[in-house]
Formats: sequence, structure tokens, C-alpha cells
Amino acid sequence: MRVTLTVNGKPYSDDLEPRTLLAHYLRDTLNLTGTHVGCDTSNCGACTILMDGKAVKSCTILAVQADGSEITTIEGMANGGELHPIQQAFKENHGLQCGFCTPGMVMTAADILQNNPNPTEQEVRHGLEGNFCRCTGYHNIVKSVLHASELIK
Amino acid sequence: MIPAKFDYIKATSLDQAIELLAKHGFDAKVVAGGHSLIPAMKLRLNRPAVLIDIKGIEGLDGITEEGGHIVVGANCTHNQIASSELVNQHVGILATTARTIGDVQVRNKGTIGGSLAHADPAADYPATVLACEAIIEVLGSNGQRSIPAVDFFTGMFTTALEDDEIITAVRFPKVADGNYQKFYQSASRFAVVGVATVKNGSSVKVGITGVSDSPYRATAVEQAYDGTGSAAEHAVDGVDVMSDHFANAEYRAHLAKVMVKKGLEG
Amino acid sequence: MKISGKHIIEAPVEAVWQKILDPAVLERVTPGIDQLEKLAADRYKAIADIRMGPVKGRFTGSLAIEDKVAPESCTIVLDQKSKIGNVKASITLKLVPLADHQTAVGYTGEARMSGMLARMGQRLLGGVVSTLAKQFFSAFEKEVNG
Amino acid sequence: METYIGKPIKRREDNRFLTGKGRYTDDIKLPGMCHAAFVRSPYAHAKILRINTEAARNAEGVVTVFTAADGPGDFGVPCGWQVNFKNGDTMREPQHPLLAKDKVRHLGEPVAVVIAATMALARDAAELVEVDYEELPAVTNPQEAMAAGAPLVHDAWEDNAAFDWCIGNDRAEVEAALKDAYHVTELEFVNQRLAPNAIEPRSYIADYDVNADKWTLYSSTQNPHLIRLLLCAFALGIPEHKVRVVSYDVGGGFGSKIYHYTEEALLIWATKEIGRPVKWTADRSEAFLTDAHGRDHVVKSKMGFDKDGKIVAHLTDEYCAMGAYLSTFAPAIPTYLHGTLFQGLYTTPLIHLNVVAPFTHTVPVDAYRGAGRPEATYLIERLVSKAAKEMGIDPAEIRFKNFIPAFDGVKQPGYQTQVALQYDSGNYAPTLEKALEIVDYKGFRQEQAEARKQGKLLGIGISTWIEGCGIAPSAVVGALGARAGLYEVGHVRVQPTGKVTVFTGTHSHGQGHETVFAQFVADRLGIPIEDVDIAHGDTNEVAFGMGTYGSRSLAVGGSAIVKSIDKVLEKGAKIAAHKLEAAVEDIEYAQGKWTVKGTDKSISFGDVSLTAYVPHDYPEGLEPGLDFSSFYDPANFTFPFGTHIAIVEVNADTGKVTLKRFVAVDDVGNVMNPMIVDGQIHGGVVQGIGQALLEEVVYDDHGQMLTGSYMDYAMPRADDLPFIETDRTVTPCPHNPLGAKGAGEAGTIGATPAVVNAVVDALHHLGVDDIQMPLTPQRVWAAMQNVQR
Repeated sequence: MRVTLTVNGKPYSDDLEPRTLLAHYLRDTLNLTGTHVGCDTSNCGACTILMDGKAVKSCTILAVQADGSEITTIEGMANGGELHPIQQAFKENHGLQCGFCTPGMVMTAADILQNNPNPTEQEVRHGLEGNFCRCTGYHNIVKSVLHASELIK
Repeated sequence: MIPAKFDYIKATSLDQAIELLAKHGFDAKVVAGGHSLIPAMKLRLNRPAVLIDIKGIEGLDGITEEGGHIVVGANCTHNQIASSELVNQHVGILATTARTIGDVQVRNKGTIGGSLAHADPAADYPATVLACEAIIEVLGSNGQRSIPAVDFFTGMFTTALEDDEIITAVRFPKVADGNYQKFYQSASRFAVVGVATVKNGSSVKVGITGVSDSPYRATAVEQAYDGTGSAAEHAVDGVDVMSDHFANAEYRAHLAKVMVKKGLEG
Repeated sequence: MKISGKHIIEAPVEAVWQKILDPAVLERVTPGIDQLEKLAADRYKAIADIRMGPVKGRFTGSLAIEDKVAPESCTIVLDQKSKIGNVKASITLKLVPLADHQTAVGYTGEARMSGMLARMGQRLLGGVVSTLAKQFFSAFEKEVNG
Repeated sequence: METYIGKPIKRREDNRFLTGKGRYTDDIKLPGMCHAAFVRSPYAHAKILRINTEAARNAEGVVTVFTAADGPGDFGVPCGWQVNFKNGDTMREPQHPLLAKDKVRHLGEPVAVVIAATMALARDAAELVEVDYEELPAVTNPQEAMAAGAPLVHDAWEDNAAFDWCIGNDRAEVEAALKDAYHVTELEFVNQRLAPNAIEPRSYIADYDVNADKWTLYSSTQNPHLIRLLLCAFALGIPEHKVRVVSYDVGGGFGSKIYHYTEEALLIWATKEIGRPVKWTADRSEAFLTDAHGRDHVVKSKMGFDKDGKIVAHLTDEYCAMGAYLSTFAPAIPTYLHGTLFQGLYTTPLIHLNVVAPFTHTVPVDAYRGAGRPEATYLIERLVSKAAKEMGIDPAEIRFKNFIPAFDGVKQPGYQTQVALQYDSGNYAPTLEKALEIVDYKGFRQEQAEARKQGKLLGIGISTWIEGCGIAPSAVVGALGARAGLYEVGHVRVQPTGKVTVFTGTHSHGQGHETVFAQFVADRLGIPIEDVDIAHGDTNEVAFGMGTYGSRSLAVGGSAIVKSIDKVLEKGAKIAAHKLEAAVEDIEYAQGKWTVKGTDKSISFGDVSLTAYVPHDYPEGLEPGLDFSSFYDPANFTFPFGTHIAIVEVNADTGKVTLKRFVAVDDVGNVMNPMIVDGQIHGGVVQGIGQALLEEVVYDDHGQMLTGSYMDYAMPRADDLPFIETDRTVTPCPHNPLGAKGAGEAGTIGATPAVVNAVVDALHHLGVDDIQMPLTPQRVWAAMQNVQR
């Protein structure tokens, strides 16, 4: 089945089995391996991307469902060598350790800050409820998102 | 995790979708946001031969005011509902309920129609549609039906929907005074107990989810309501209370009473 | 997990007893049962298509009726396999005649699942059984009084 | 010149992770690569009657299907640690087959593997493998496994014990002291089974090169060399020099990626059979069934006190599950990494621990963050807090009374415990003093009393902790049954231009070695940090190594690097002396150059490096090059310690616990990068909180898992937590050159009892004196109900 969509500003069109999950399409066909898969039940959030500007879990979306949409993955966040302010904030605040949940955290943070440019600590924590991190205790991730909201201003 | 093979059809109209449903029957599943269905398909607990995608059908994703009701299209996402001005203004309890579902990502994708059709016993909306006395609008081979919420949920994962029927919209009466109280299951964040309370003067309507195999109207509470929280004692009267690893029947019944009390006093 | 429940059927105990052991009736009223093929006395090959919310699967295996004490009690033993996991259940039915030609049908037993079904479905099993029982008895009642 | 040690240098590895350029195993694709899917047992215990693979073999895209009978059944993965029975009998060590042969012994044990062109087709075909089982009774609780008549996990032995072991003083002596004690506090509980849940599931790619007769294994392992050694020498008997193990980026380990798993060995076996690379990545649901779990102890304890609240004796009996087979380090966890910490920070004069370690019909249990030490700390700190309540002593006070007095391990000797180990250095009271000050302990007690009047349930819980890490002196662990040495390798290669590549046998999977190691290397060499690169995770690059676990990387791996740096500087001095026409004794090294003492004659590190590789004008008899590898075997374990305090509020209606504050004052020795140490503490603390409040693997009586996905296994999320308040004291380790002790496990060890003590404190006035972990709302509510009844 043909799927045509835009990923990180570039158009793609591929023939796919309907059962191909968007996460697998991004990783296996487009080689965008920054999007990770950490669970089977839509809980961990490692696969979070932006679909038409909104954070979604790409492991719970069929690639065919994404036909015609505009996708942003972690690879599309930095501008050349310049990190996106959210990425910058994660780096400055040690908001990552093993790095596996990080792309999903950054993409979710993008959604949070888009809808609420000045979140409180509690709003950030609540906004991250769909993303597991096992390394940081979330401490520095929450700090990073709060800091990113300052950087974006 | 990868689903078993299936055919995928993107329906362009409701009539086409219903025709496809009628044709494929037991083998078909309707998908909109897919957030109830796709996880089950990935685990291969469910393996429809045909997936009918109704997300692209026009006219199913609007929120409008019609004849004193707020009509929410079946394909509206939880986030769309949570942030809708109309909903917040006229059925605030629905917006609150939507905000408790899943997480940001799930709310961006999951739909009200999908959630209601799935009828998970721990889902949030059922309590609220019951307390609001919402009407579920459905369309099938035999035409259109308006199913009152109280008749819609028939058991665990089972509803009054016929095999060839699709939810098109949910019609909510305006609710001035309502609240949704949820006790989260700590892993899945589904409701261990969810209580929707709608107050109108001296009367109250209470919908409860998570407690039994099917969401229910707590009529015993409604009858005993005296303007205080004391009627909460009747939260599980006549109800077969579920038991699981997180909440055995005794604790779940207790939580139902606590949440109903909060709702009545809220 | 333990299963128990009780339903009142609007029919005398003999009628209930007779129908509840009739494979043709069981095939019609048991939710999901597609086929019940007699293998021996009180022993059947059973094929069921179960669709309940997230779960949909074809189950194949056996259904046996044991320890019959007419018209009071019997035990239904199920052993079903599927790609998503297996189900074993042993449920004892007890029939108690009530006034006005009513019969109380009580059931107690244990059901066990394995595989993915057990991991994902265990917490829901109680509710599933309760819903299936409701469906069974409502269809059964129609059958008895039909 | 800028120095780096002790500064919060931003991590150098972050850019690749933040831009999606990390290289995790599942990201790697090889030409011709196919995919494996395992057929796993749906039962905890069953006979395999028949396996029919025909339909699967004929399915679309299938390369082949293997069962035990096709060859893998001849091989098994080894256990790396032998712990014998206390009567001297040898530990019972069953074969752990790559694929189950006649019987399955835990849910999820692999019985066949399907290899196909794509992951999807492999899974499709795996569903077509028909296995007939005869289900058998199972036992999943370690205490029940030792009951008479319990189903046997391995028929070869008359009962399920893998071993029965004890440590400490003579049991009779301890019992006598308890009998004479002024007060005895008792505690019985289960330290529940946990799933490690690194967010990256395990992943392997095996690739056999037929022309070179060489294998490459890409693996999400914490210790590539150890895996290669186990794979070659024990599991498959293949030549070690022909095998390369690569572990680039790994998405968290927490212990679960230390072990040599059957899937790894099976793929290496299979790739040669089929002549193609083959990949397997676990699903989360497979991870729950197959990653080694942690904890699972059934505990019964008594602690005796004199009338002043001084501990006089401690006696504990435990049943500690091994699971169906012995995982790589499993026997060491409830014994030498657990019993040896029973001294805690206290002067307890008499201690006895007996451990019975049974096989159970569950996935193997092995080290999970902290590994045996959180279990010891939980036990001791719950006992002390419970005793304080029973004796009417303040919980801080009872700890101050019992602390071992300060000792630095240099002027004062190390502290000899009753349980084999000698602590290196310690100064315990200041961490508790500091933590009490941060939480304003007195102020909180007033607030608590006020809150109680309004029906609000506030509680405070203290836990002090010590652990033995920096694992570990080889001779010591060898005497304790380890089948490997636990030294580390550090290789410093100075390039001709003075740039430095450091190869370490440790492995970073979040710990930040690329940054932290570069900090002290740059400082010791007096060169810019940009001139230092850290390499790890590839057996072809790094000479050898034992990997990362047990908070050992800096203390052991870092020390190995220091040894090599010393060699570099020693040789560099000879070259410098030659170039400066001075005696070696007359020159000194500082800030990246050698200077003739008392003169301004000097030569830079870069010039010396170039000279070493372009040795035209060179000391006679000296080898060219500036490249040293060292093995560092630590003299002792290291013993970090600290105090954690939790403040909680319990909802009186629902039993739900809300964590209001968490303070961690830790002493991990010298700190290279405070930002990274704090990060390690935050993460560890939250995993400890997870055990206290949320996490639990539950098997039912038949060995089915009730918590096999994130829908049912609860882990902490961002909105379950407050910010973690950290502070520290510094007591350097006296026996390694960096003075470092280790920080990776600290948080997990200290946090769990602090939280449980806080909840019990909140409810104690109602009559609650203990609650079983995890403290779910249901359990807390039930505890309140039970005392009211």
C-alpha cells in the first residue's frame, strides 16, 4: 500500500504492508533510528514524534494512518549543527543519561511548550506522564523542560 | 511487536464504511485513532482481517451546538474535547474527563467514538456519558439510531452496537454543575474507579466506571442524595464489584464510595 | 482465578436440567461457540470464536460434562487452546428449584489462562466471565422459554 | 590552565543522543540480515511432548527453524559464581540450555527459534510452531519451594535448594544474645521481585564471516569482554580470538544487561548454521519474561537491643529465589553482596545470616541496581526504625547511638565487620546531621503534630546506608566463589601529536564515562579535555575488561587508567629529561609540560609525544611510543554511605502515598563531576522509591505473570515525584588513586527504607507498625483498616 508523507521537511512515498507501524517505517525504511521503541503497550513514550505538530506515539500508529501527514522526528529538531533550544536545555541540565528515552522526551516537551509556553513544574511533570525514564528520576528532565521554556522566549 | 496481516481500507464516507462492515462482519474492525485497537493487534490478541479506517471521513470531527445540546463528533480526539471552548463552557465535566485519559500523546490521537465503542470497563468517558445522560448516535445498515448512554454499555467490552454500526457522534445535554473524580491505576493510568457527578438543584446523576464489568448509573446514590455526601454509602449497591491485582473487591467498593462522596461534595 | 455467580431462570428445574446438557442448546447459547461436535458421551470437540474488546481469537479444544447428578449438579470442564494462550476451566453448576417454577443456577469453579492471554487478560478475566455468564444465561433463558 | 575534576562539565556524549544519532544495537542493519523470533513456553512448568515445526518452516520468508534437537540443546550458558552449601557440599548447578529440551521450567523459556527474512515474517511463522505440553505443578515462592512436597524444578536433586549458606558469628551465640537482650524487634516480610526495565529492551545481532571464520556479536551488554569470555570458553566452546563483541550505546542496564543470556549464545550458534547475520530485539513483554529479575527474598529477622538502644545482636533467615536456572552472578547476590553488608553503619557485635536459595519456576533472579545491598539495607533500616518506635527512642537518636565512630582508613585502620569485609573509611554521623538540618527535622515534627490534629497523615522516614562496591579485589572474590577476576583494564594511547585516546574495559550505558574519565585524564596530563577521547564497548579496540556494574567504573576502571597515565608520565619524563639535557630526577611535570626544576627550561607534552613516535633524538635503550595498558586490581571494596530522608503524606481515605520531599546526603568519596553524581543519585533514588511504592513482579500460583506489561507493572513517572534534594560529604577512599567510592547504586540502596519508614511513621499513631512493599494504596488502606478493626 502506498504511503506518501513528509518527514522532517522531506517528501517520501513508499509501498508498505498495512501492518507496518509508523515507528518501524521511520526506523527501518527511512533509517531515522532516533525514534526508539521501548514497549508494546503505548506506555513508555520512547517512540514519540510530532505528527502534524502534535506529539504522538509512533508505535501505536500504522504508517498507512500517517498518509498525507507531516512528521517531525528527533532528527528534524536541530538546525544543522545548532541544537534546538529544547535539546540545548537537556544538554545544559543533564536531562539525559543513557539517551534511549531522550528523543521521546524532547518531542513530548515540544508539544508541552507549544501549548503552554510558561509551564509550572507540576504542569511539566503532568505533561511528561506518558514518557518513562529509568535513569534520571525525571529530576533533570523536568529542569530541562523548564529551562527550555526560558530559552524559547 | 507487529500485528498479524490485515487488509486496510480507508473509508471515504460513512455509507462506504458501513457497507464494508456489513460485508466483512466478524472479520472487520473499525479504526479511528487506533489507541485501543492497535496495542491489542500488536500483541496479536486481536487480529482483524480487515481494518476500516474512518478517520478521514468528513463531518465526524466537529464539536457543535445543536438544539441546546453539544454534539461531539465521534472522531474528536480527547485533546480536542479537552480544549474545546464549547465543551468547556457547556459540558465542563466532559473536558475534565478527557484530560484524565492516557497521556498527552494518547489524547492527541485517541477518539471519543473509539473509546466508547471499545467499552473498556476502566475507561473514563462511560461514567461521564452516563451521568450526563448523553445520547450515542450510531449509523448502520438499518439506518440511524440514538442510543441513550444507559442502554449503550452492556458488559465488559460489549455495547449495544450491532456488528455493522458505527458511532457518529455523542450528544451531550448542557451541564452546569458536574465533576469527574478519578482514582488512577498506577501502571496503566486507567481508572480503578471513575465517578462522574452531575448536579441539578436537589437531584444528582452519578455514573461510575472501573468498578464493575460494565459502567453503571448509581441509582441508589441518586435516590438517597440529600445534598450532602452521605449517599455515597450506596455507591456499589447491587453491583458485582470487580477484583484485580490493584484493587480487590473490598477496596474497590471503598474507593467507589470515597470518590462518589468527593463527587457529591464537589 | 475463582469464578462464582448465580442466576435465576424462569423455568422449572427439570426443564433447565434437560436443556443445559443439550449440546445443541449449548452450541446456540454459549457466547462464541461455533461448533460442538460429539466425541463420546458428554464429551465434545469445541470450537469457539471469542471476540471481546481487545481480544479476538479462535479457540479449539474439548468440553466435557462430568459428575452429573440429575437434576441437581454437574461440572463442565473446558480445555481450549489458541494462538494467544490457552484456557482451562472447571465449573460446577448447581440447580436449586425455587417457588413459582423458578430455578436458581449457581456456578462455582476455577478458570486458568496461559500465555499472552494470561499476562494481558488476567486482570480482566473476572469481568469477562461475568459478561459471558450474563450473555449465556440470557440466551439460555430464551431457549428454555422459547 | 583549566582543570576539570570536581566541575559540572557538560556531557560530551549528549549531542549524539539529543539528535537521534545514538547507536543502539537495534539501530544497526547488516547486509543480508535476517530476524529471529522465539517460541516461548506459555507454562511455568511442563513436559514438552512434541514440537512440530513443519508449518513454520514452510511459511513465507522463513530461513529455518531450530529446536533443541537441531543442535542448540547441546549447549548451555554458564553461571559465573559458585556458592557452596554451608556443610561444604557443592552448589547445585543445572545446565541452562539455549533452547528447552524435555521440559520447560519458567514462563517464557524458549523452546524454538524461527529465523526469517523480516521481523514480521519471523513472528508470523513463530505462531505456526506447534508445541504440545503436559503442564506440571509449579512453585514460584522461594519459601514454598523449600516446603516438603514442593514441585521440583530440577529432578536431579531431592529438593529445590541451589545452596544453603550462612555468614557471621556463630548462630548459637547470636541466639543467646537475643535471649538476653533488653528488647528484641522482629520483622517478617518479602523483599519483592522487581523487573529492571531498562527502557531499551535487550538486542543482539550475530554475524558470522565464513571466509575469515570469525564472529561478531553486537550486543546491548554492560560488559562485552565478559560476554565474549563466557560465550567462547563456556557456552559454545568457540575460539575467543575469532569473536568480536561490540556494544556501542546501551539504553540503560541496571544490572539486567550484565548477564550472558541464552539468546546471545543461540544467535552466535545460529549465524554460522545459516551463514547470515541474524538479529533479535526483545519486545517489552519478552523482557518481562526473560530479563533476569531482582530481589525476591522472604525474610525473617530479629534484632536485639540493650536498654540504651544499642544493638546487641542480629539474626536473619532468608529464602532467596534463584529462579529456574542460575544466572551469571545470581548466587553472589543474596550471599556475598548481601550478607557482607549486614553490619550496616552500626557497631552490632553479633550477626548471623542464613540464606536458603531455592530454584523456583520463574525467570532467573540476578543483580538489579544495588544487588543484595538494597535488600540488606532495607532489612537493617526497617529493623532499627521499628525498634526505635517500640522503644520510644527517636529514629535519628537510635542511629547516632549505634554508628561506628569515624575512621579514615589511613591514620585509623579500616573497620573490621562481623561479616567478613573491612570497611575502607567512614564518617557516618555528618550525613545524618546534614540531612536532618536540610529537612528541618524539629520543625517537621511540629508540622506533623499540627497536621495530625487536622486529620492529615504526614510521616518522615530516615534511612542510613552503606554499601560495598568498586567490585572488586580478584583474590577476595575468587575465595568467595567468583569464577572471574574483577580487576579492570585502562589503556592510554598517546598519539604522536599529543592527543590521547583512552580505552577502558568499563562500559557506559548512561553513566557518562566519555565525560568523567576525560576530566581526570585531562587533569592528570595537564592537557585540554578536547585532546582526550574515551573509547569503550568493542573487544577489538579495548584489550580486555570486566564491564560496568556494582558502582565500579570510576573506582576500578578509573584507577586502571590512572596507572597507565603514571606510566606515560614516567616514560615521558625520560624523554623530556633527554631532550632537556637534565637528569630525570631534576625535572618535574605540571600543567602539560616537563620543566627542569628551578629553571624556565621546559618541553611540552605534545613535543614529548612527537619525540616518542619520531625518536630521532631519543634516550638510548628506550622503546619508542607512548602507549600503556594497565590492569588494576583493587585492594578492597569501596564503602560509600549516606543518609536519606523521605517525607510523605498518606491520604486517609484512599491510602495513597504522596512523596512530599526526598533528601539524600551521600558520601561517595571524591567527586569528579558533581552534575553526573547528582544525576546518578536522582535516578537511583527514584528506582528505590519505585520499589517502595509501586513496583512488583507478581506470578500467580501457576507461574503465570500478572504484571507482564506496563499496563500492570507500575513504575515511577514524572508526576509521581518531587525534585530530589541532594547534598554530600566527602570521605575519600584511601586505597585507590582517585579516592572515589562509587555512586551508581547509592540512591537505590538508601531510598527504599526511607520511604517505607516514612509511611509507617505517618500511620504509627494509628497502630500500624509495618506494611508489605510495594506500599500500594490498597495495602496502605488495608493496613489502616486492620488496626482499626
